[in-house]
Amino acid sequence: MKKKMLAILLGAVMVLSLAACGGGGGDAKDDTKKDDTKKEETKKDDEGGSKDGGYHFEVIVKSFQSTYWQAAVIGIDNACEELGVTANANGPANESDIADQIQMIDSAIEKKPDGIGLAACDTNSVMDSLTKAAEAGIPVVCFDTGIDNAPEGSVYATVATDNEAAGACAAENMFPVIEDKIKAATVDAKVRIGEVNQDATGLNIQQRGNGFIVKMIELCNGVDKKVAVVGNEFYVNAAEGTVAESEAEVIIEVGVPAQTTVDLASTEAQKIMAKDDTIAIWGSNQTTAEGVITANGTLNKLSTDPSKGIIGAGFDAGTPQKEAIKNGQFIGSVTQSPLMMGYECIQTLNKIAKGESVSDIPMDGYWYDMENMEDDNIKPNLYD
Amino acid sequence: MVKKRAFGKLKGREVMVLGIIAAMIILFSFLSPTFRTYPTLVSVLDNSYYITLMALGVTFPLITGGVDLSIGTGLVSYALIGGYLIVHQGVPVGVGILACIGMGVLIGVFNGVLVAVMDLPPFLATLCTCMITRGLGPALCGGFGVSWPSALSESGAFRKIFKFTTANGTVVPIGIIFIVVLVLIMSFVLNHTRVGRYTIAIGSNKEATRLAGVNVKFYHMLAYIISGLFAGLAGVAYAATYATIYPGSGAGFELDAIGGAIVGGVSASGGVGSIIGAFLGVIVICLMKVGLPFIGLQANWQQIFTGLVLIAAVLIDVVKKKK
Amino acid sequence: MGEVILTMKDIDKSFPGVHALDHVDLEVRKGEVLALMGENGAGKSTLMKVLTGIYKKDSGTITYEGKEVEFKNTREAQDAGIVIVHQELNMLGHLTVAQNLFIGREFKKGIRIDDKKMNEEAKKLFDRLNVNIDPKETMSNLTVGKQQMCEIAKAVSFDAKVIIFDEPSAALTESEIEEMFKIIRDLKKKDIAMVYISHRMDEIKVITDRVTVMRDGTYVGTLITEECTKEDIINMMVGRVIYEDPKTESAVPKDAPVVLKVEHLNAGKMVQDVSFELRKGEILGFSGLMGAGRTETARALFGADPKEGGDIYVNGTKVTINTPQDAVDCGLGYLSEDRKRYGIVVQKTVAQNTSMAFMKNFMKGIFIDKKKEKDVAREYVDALATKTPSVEQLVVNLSGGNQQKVVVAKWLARNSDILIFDEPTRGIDVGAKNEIYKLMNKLVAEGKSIIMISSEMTEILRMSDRIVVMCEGKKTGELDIAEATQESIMNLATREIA
Amino acid sequence: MEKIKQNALVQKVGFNRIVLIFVLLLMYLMFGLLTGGAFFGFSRIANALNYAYFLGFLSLGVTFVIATGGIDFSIGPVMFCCALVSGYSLTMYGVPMVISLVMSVLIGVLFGTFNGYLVAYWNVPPFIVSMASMNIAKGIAAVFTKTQSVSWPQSSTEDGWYRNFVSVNGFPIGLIVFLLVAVVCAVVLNQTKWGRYILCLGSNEEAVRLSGVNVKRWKMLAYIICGTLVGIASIYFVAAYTTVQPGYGDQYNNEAIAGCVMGGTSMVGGLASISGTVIGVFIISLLQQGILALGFTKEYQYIITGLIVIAAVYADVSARRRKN
Repeated sequence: MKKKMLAILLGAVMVLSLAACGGGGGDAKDDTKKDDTKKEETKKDDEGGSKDGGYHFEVIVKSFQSTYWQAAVIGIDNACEELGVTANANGPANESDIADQIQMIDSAIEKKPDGIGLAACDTNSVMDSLTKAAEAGIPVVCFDTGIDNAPEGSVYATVATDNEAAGACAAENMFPVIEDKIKAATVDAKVRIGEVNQDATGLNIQQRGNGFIVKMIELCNGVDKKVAVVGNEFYVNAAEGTVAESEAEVIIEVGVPAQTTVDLASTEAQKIMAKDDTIAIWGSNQTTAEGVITANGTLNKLSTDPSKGIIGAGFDAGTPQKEAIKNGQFIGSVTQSPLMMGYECIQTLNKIAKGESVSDIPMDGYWYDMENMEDDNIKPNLYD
Repeated sequence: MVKKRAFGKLKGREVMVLGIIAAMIILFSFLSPTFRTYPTLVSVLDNSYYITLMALGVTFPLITGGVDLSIGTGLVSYALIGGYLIVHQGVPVGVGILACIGMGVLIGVFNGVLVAVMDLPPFLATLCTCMITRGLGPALCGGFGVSWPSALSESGAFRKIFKFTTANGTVVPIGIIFIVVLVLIMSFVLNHTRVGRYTIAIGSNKEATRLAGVNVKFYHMLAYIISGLFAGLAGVAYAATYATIYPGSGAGFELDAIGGAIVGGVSASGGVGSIIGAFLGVIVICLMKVGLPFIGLQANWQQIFTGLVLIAAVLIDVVKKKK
Repeated sequence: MGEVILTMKDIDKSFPGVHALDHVDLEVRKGEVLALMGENGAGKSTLMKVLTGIYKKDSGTITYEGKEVEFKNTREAQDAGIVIVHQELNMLGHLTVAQNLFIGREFKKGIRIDDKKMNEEAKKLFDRLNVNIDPKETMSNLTVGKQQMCEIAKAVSFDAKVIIFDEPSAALTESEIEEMFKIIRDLKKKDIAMVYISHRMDEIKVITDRVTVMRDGTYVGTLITEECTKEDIINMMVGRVIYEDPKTESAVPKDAPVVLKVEHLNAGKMVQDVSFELRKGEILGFSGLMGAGRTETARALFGADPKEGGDIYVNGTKVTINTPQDAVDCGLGYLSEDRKRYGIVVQKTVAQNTSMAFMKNFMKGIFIDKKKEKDVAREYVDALATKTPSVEQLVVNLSGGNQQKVVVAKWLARNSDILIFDEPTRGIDVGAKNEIYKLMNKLVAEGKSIIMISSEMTEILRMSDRIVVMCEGKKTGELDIAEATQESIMNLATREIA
Repeated sequence: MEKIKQNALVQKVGFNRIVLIFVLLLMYLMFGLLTGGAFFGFSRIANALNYAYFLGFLSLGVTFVIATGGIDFSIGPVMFCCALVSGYSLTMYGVPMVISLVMSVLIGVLFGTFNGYLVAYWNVPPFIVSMASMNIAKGIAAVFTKTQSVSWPQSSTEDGWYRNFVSVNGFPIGLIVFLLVAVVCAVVLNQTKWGRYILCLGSNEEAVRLSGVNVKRWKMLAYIICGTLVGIASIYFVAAYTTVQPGYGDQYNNEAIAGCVMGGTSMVGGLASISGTVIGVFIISLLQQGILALGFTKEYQYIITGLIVIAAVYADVSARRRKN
């Protein structure tokens, strides 16, 4: 009897849940289509017959977590609409779900698309999958994150931000504001610059964090100040041209939360901002920048005026950061162009599919602040 | 007896946890000058709101001898849905908040049905709900993160429930008042109403409670509904404290809350526990979360310490029982 | 004799595969105590469960106070005035006495529970029943006897017209039973009808007015207690005479070697300075009231609970026993009173339970020799006459007596020479009891030695060669069976209390 | 139905397992049809398998713990901790590959011993121990690696031979290893003293103790076996996915426990089936692959897995209730 029960129940549930998956999933697919690929559909109806149309690409992003990727998907849609191609975007639930992403890539290869656009969560773990893609003859275009040492013939082009330059860009724009304070610093009256970095995991994230530190050291050395880097050991070890903490006039403190969540990031930010000698702080991605803003909710120390408080800056966009800039908590932030990267990714894929030759497209990080936020070349990249 | 009178209605365990809290504050203040400032206090509180709310709720299933593992991923999921309605569907903030709490209650009912009516082991049942809620929020909202309206915007007034900034920039953590009121209410519910009485009774001896003519299924279910309700409230608190809700996060939040409750003397085998204790336990966890970085330890040490403290808290009980 | 308050007529109830109640009749009158007797499985509890709405009857009628009734659950029965005092204590250890008494029907002030009033009411109730219990005490801090009193008080507090006692004395000391009887007599005067389910013949004779006997789900008959003898009742229960007289002299020769010597054993309050000897081929009875420390002594001896001091000699050699493992290595075996909790692994087979204490003997290299396991188990099934379809039967499906035999087999398979039987026949029906007695006699005849803990005076007097009596954790005396009488044992068992 | 159950072969294999296999095939067929046949290819199966091994080892491990009536949901983070600490030693301190692999397993054993010791000798509830060691594992991993992710060597490099554990030129070595280990687990659980005691104490610990068995040791052993398998799982994880990040790994707890429970291992202890766990794991990973192939996001997999496990547990619970 027991077993009969089990049999019937299990069987029924499998069937039901699969049916639900089919049905419910269908709804969801409709939803995503409505959101993401509606235009693509209509476009296809209009120009279905156009010669260069009809390709299908699979795009795999790092996750759908942050609105950053929302912007990228819009860019992808725009390109699809223009070119009359279709693209299906998918991504793991979390930027850390490396394993899930690899399964998605393999799954995408199985579907034999005309090309794959990839923003890899982790550059090393995708190697085998890239080899598979190369063997299957499916071109891959990397966007957002470049992959060094990719297997021969797999990655055709890379559309990515130079993260080192983007990090340096933040340092360059921050330095003039706090220059006076740095100049006034002595060994006995040190000043502290904080950096809250997302976990020191991905190569691009490390590059970004280091880019800031290297540039800042360079600028400080330029005004004859010695710098020490403290905090997370990875960045401490990676930094060159530094001195011991006791000898330095300027300290760069790097905080890395145990996980990239807003609550942990804000704790790290609080720790740094609570110190009296802190003059500036930078959040290296959307989450950590929001962590800085959250911390300020309690401390109320951020200001655009160095004499009144701590100078804050961020990275990427999103509503909280845009508002922080508008109401004078952040002096500015660095944005990448997720929208353009998504757009260029599809453009490149399309060119490859048509047999045209392609090359890497480096994307810039743009500094934006209250003044240029509404500018035409900036505004589209400032997603909510 | 003297001790009892001195601390009013507090039990031995609660006094002990209070002592630990005091010791921790003294230690942290001693080691880090920046710790002993007003803003730090506020930030400890800021970090504690959503965990406390979860702990208040999850104490009920714990006392029935069960557990609710779905609250962590649940709260993110509810906040996501609430935020989605506000930001993308344009509903008023109040409705969004209600939706957030309502989702919590709904999942609470679901858990309750699984555990009380279908008689599934609570651990496994809520583990499944944990998976379901993890998928539910992103599935309903298209998988993107959502930022609830900020404190400065017009519709961001709800954030002021927890934190109020005066004209001269001083931050008043009025959320603590809100929390204390809830602690008192739930303490009353647990100790002086039927709901609480039967919750303890179920944790003590479910069969006997049933034979006493109590509608055990209903009250057992209610424990999970309370847990769900507070997970919903915690969702609002989380949304009010932090800028953006990211889907896929939330796993592990429940451990802070359950861990706090257990440090505060709630028994993992049911029947024993107090709301005040759970609240104090959460403060210990949050102090560690916020305090350890201040004394110069890397963020990750906090996790190791949390683990050790948890074991220590339970070992105290085990050793006491052996005597 | 009062008027009839409750009549059950032609009650029929079947479970899948079992005809539990076959047209049973029962009649209860106001102001009387009706004994309901029968072997385990005779259907007493099922009948009471049908009455109080836990089970739904298949056919038949229940007439209560002149009206036909059918209760849907215990709550409805309670409200109508029919209350059960359960065999297993239904207490909520974490709540206070008063909270337990009024669980499910708390006094309220608005939404707030009025604990103050509950305490007062509980106090009044206890005063009325003449028991001394603090309503504010946490339930788990009370002795088992006091907890049982609370159960009775709770039943009384329902303004019950019919109270059913389901083996209420199982866990009580003599003095507590006396106290309970006082309450029952009080209740009788108040015209309350009571049904008293018990296996203890002595109590039945003392407290009840009539005896209704059931057998195999059928109604056998009703006797007036005063007019019948124990033998009459037992005959009705089993259909044959099995009552045996006490042993009159020890079967063990005076010079039999001492196999176990315990000196100055100490373990907490319940075991204080206990010393005794056990000879080869002897059954050493441990008598005393509930809570005298007999089980605790056995558990401490066996290493199941920590001990504070004492020397143990097995066959003349001093041994250290700190864990059950040590004890087993010394040739001891322990058969617990609570088989399901401490004796057997119910979800495993007879063979697996038999081999459990001596896996070493059933290994072929690193693998379990399942064939040998089954063969050995089968041997013991035959030797002990265990009723089981096969050795691969799950133990959960066996009856209490047969489960006990599986535990015995486990120790025999381990070659244990010293067996501690803790309440060997508790919860076992009369027929199976006899088999266990026979088995014990056979074991000692084969040269094993047995320590038997028992609360049943007749069992002690019938089986033991020598009797150790304990009271409040201390050994108060040792009697040879030739000189032991119920009175002399009881004197020793209550020595400390006076 | 009754007749089928009486069949000697069916009895030998176990009816539950036949049902599970049937379910597995049904799902496979269904996904195959829903994806228009794309799901049927060999490479798809090989893919699915490569990613399933680590989950399989986790599930096998946790089966032992659940058999004792306990639970261990630190397995995911501990697996990451193994891979991170040994991987960091490999890449940063130049520890040889072989030693790193051994280290992975050893760290797993260490955590298993820690968990088992606390549960068995100190009577700390398994639930709490899991919570604690989950935090500790994450913390240690992050502190040791300075919060960096660790990438194990690529297959093309000299040290890449460890990936042969998964497959050599498409030949699924991993499957053979996994099934071998599963067979060993099944033998240990059903044919040896270890397994007998683990199962018995899951059913009634006190009775086993009073039979003179050192229950603490055997209980701890179950956790150690689990830890060992978690260590092996960590190798299979990096061999399939290369990179591990500190601070994560929780999500695999649920999947591993789900696979184990779905296979018929009872949460109250005493009943465990290795073959059931193996099939359970395949069902879980088939589901994962199928949902991906249908183009749905991970969220749906979470939801469906949750629902299916609820159904499986409910079937188990209601069957047992019927019996009593």
